[in-house]
Amino acid sequence: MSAELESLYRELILDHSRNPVGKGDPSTTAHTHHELNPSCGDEITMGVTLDADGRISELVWEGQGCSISMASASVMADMLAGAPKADALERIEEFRTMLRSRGAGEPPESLEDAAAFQGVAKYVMRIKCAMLGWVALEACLNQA
Amino acid sequence: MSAELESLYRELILDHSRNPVGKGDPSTTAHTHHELNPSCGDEITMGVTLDADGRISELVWEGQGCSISMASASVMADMLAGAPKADALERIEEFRTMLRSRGAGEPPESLEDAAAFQGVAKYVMRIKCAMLGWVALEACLNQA
Amino acid sequence: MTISTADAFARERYPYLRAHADRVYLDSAATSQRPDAVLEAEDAFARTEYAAVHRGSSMATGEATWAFEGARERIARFVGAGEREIVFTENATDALNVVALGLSDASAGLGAPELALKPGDEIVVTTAEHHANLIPWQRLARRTGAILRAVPVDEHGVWSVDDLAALVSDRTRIVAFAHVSNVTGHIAPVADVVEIARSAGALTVLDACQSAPHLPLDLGALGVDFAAFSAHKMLGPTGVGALYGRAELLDALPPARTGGSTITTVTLDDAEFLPSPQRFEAGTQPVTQAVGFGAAAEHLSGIGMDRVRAHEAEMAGLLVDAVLAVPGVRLVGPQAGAERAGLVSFVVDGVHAHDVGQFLDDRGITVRTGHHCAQPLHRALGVAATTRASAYVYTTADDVASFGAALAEVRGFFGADR
Amino acid sequence: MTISTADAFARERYPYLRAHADRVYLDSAATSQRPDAVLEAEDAFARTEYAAVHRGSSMATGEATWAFEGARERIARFVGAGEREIVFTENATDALNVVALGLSDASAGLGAPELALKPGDEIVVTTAEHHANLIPWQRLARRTGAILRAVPVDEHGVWSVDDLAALVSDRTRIVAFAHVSNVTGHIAPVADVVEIARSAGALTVLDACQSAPHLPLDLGALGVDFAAFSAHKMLGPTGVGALYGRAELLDALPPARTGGSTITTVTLDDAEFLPSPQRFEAGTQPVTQAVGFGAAAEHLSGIGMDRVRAHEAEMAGLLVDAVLAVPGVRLVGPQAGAERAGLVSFVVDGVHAHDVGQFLDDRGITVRTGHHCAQPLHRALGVAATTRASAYVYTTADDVASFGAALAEVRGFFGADR
Ligand SMILES: Cc1ncc(COP(=O)(O)O)c(C=O)c1O
Ligand SMILES: Cc1ncc(COP(=O)(O)O)c(C=O)c1O
Repeated sequence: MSAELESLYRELILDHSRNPVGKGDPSTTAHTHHELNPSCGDEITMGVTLDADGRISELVWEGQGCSISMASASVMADMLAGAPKADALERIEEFRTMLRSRGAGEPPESLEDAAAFQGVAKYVMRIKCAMLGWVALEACLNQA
Repeated sequence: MSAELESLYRELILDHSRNPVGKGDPSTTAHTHHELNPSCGDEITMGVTLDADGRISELVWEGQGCSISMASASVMADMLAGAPKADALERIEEFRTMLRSRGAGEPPESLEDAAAFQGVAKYVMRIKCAMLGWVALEACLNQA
Repeated sequence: MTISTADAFARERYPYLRAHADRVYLDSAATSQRPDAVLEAEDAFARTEYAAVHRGSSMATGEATWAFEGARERIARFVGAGEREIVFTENATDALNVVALGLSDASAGLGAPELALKPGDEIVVTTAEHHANLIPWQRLARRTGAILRAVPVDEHGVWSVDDLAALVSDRTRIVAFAHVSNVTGHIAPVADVVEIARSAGALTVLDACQSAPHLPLDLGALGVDFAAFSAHKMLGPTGVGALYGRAELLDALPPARTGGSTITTVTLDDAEFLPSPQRFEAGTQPVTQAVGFGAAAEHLSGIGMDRVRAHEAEMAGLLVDAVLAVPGVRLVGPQAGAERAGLVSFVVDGVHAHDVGQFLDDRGITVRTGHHCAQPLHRALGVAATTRASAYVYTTADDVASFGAALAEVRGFFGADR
Repeated sequence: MTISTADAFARERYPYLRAHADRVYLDSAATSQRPDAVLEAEDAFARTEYAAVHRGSSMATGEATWAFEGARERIARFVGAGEREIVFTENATDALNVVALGLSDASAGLGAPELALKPGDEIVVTTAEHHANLIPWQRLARRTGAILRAVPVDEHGVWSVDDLAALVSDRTRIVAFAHVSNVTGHIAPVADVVEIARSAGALTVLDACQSAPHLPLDLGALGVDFAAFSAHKMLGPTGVGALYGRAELLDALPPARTGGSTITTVTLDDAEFLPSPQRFEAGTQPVTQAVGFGAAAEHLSGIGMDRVRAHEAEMAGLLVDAVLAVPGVRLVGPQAGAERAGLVSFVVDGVHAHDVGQFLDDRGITVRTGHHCAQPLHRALGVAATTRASAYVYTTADDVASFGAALAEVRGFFGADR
């Protein structure tokens, strides 16, 4: 296995893809959004509820897709459940910037485990996979 | 003036273009046909009457176009007025073959003055000019 | 000019393959790499002969027009068509749209009333079609009130001529189908379909994208009414494809795309169109690309399409063996022993196609993953995406062996074998 | 990267001009010759990076997609557009058809009802339009019952903004016009037309074929709704052009041509389309050509469009002088002293344009003869055909001098001076 492949499929990512966090039925949440990756047919439905203070009180998703898309949604759910809306939107933007970097620079520490996806930035065709859940969450938050 | 240009614009051709033979009003003939060169807008209306023996008893045309198209119609009118239909169709075919030759081979003697247009064969974009009147005559004869 | 066996199938004749000597390119069904001969033909034309074609009267235009029309002649000969029966398009998708949009215009009263569709008329496609041979017909149906019917596929994604026959009736106006499926590799019984369509009075539209590059093809003899194929899948450049149509149909079909070079007389109110092919080639044609396309057809003729097919049949056998050798991998399309084109699509249990592709890519093997522009087929197969490995003249047994070895490791890497 | 003056305008940088060192190429308004830089960019891409784009997930696809989208970005920057506002098409003609056919589909209920035309609506064009910006509107009018109106031209073939304003009313839905006429060289007052159209609530469609290659162009600042141009007229390859459209319009416009790569979800019955630009780029894109197009835009940016315009304004002056110096030659378009693009069309008394062109060709000068795809304009001028000489970055004062010297002999040769 090459170093590139190893950095793309870190143990953390493979673990999350096998045992995803936040999987559940989004139909009971306040805001839901369905997102599709047209190039492969992968899809995700994200569900979010905010509490009175604008924090994410509930974050569940269902979907099917490759290990990158599923692990990415899982890491995100792990990290952003309970976060204030504004913080979540910031993290999404940071995640997007990291993926568009073509691998240059260091991801900010605020991305925590999500920094593991930096390896994706070198694979232009996989960026959409890694973004799938994040874009869906962004759409939910923008509704809220 | 180059040898090529000289062989394209033979004196005979320039003479015919200045003093065309067969110009007249085709509307009184038995068969008429209008032909257009879409790449330049040149056009000709050919008019033909056949006698009881199938000879071209009348051949008149009107049109506007470049010296090649006008001279070619004129030489044709000069040569084929009075000719039997079958002979005229043969000459048209010979003329077409000569123009498609890219300049290889000798034109048949039966083409008489029309052989002067052999120089056109080297100029692919002018072949339609030289054929204009001949195609119109062919259409008239095929109606008859 | 016949090309020697050594040269015909030599990787060394392909700049891209030379530049990536350590990689295995198994994505020729998506797009092919060009041999030196084709790249050089294009380049020489661009550098010394290039000019506008079919416009004006200059020598430069004459030379370029001669090269452009010479390319058309070569391509016509290559697929058994008359010269006036080959229209240059942007790609095969465009060619299929020229037909569907032309029939729309006929139905809207813009010419060729005999080709008009009316509400209740039917269009038959198969469930295995590429989107390029499906969506244009959906849109034609929407515009005219016609009904689209799809021949079903079995669990391997293959349709049967009996099921097709059962769908065709005297309401059927068009039967559109792929000669070779880009996902399953299934080869359609074209002659049977033509006979069924003909006796129902329907037109046939053949998507020849995956056959023109790979099989000996004689469109005239097959008797289809229209066909479409792309240069970039047959050793030629992107930016050009071809529509084949029987001359009398092409002369009647209204041109959907209009503009310069297509007309006889234009007034402010109206335009009259030239016969085929000019009526469809609006604007400045993909001239350099057509010259490259002609060179590609000439190159394939030089190899000989029988030899191409034999080589690929061999590769198909090796690909099928490689896939079936790996436990937990499901082969799509005709099963072992059955005839198929030189490609295999498959599903790896427990591993998403993107991950399969990524792993193979890391091993230096380029394959294609996704729905391959055939979502209805994938829905019928019960998967969102498959992985496809496809061969061409430059594919070797070693390439397939590398592919097989890498594929054997995929499930282990992703822990799907546990 | 700025290109030095010596290099910017050097014939030696153009393989075609090197190969024909004894010829003068004055047909750039029909199509331009490519510099080494562009040919090499295309060739390098074809030889080492070529793969299908926007399909599958392989590294090869990733690299090619990056190159393809990079080209789009360059072109967008070059004309003052957003990236999503540039759609790759086969040529400019195709781009204009994408708009006209999209509006047809909107009118037929296939999406974007706000863009639908109905009987009695009006489309305004000018009498000077190229067929590519006329016939698609005629067909749209035929399909929808809309009425086509044409702004008249004066005896030189030039239209006025007052005459245009007089034709535009609240029934006008579209105003389609060329930025620069390919016959007269007249430069349209785009800002004025946009204002007139806007206050009537009409969309503007700019045919930028003869402006994008020759003038600094900022489509966003001009405020037009759509625009079209072709790579082959701006140092790029054939086989690719661009449609510009304001993002919200492009996202709404139904795609006329459908197929792979344009969709989100496809069922047997229906298809949903991606936003712009993907919704319009059906099938395998002209990938290599787009890369060449991007290189051409980069090359022109390197020269600087102000410098290009200044050079051509100079050539325009010389061309006008050359034509006016010959007795019995009538200049079409803006007369001496008035602003014009770097081209001249003219009529030689007593000598047909084909014969003029042939004579000049024999003297090694390539010009264009005919109606230049503008029959209604020629009808208004009272001639079937004109001769046109057009300049570009590689045109020199010596070229124009050779042209002038040869032109002076034409009437004598054909005996028209007697
Ligand atoms: C003003 C104008 N419009 C449209 C076109 C058509 O461009 P293309 O042939 O590249 O589609 C041309 C060039 O022929 C032109 O000069
Ligand atoms: C079966 C089939 N039909 C149609 C197409 C579309 O061809 P193109 O993208 O060249 O238009 C393809 C290739 O993608 C194909 O494989």
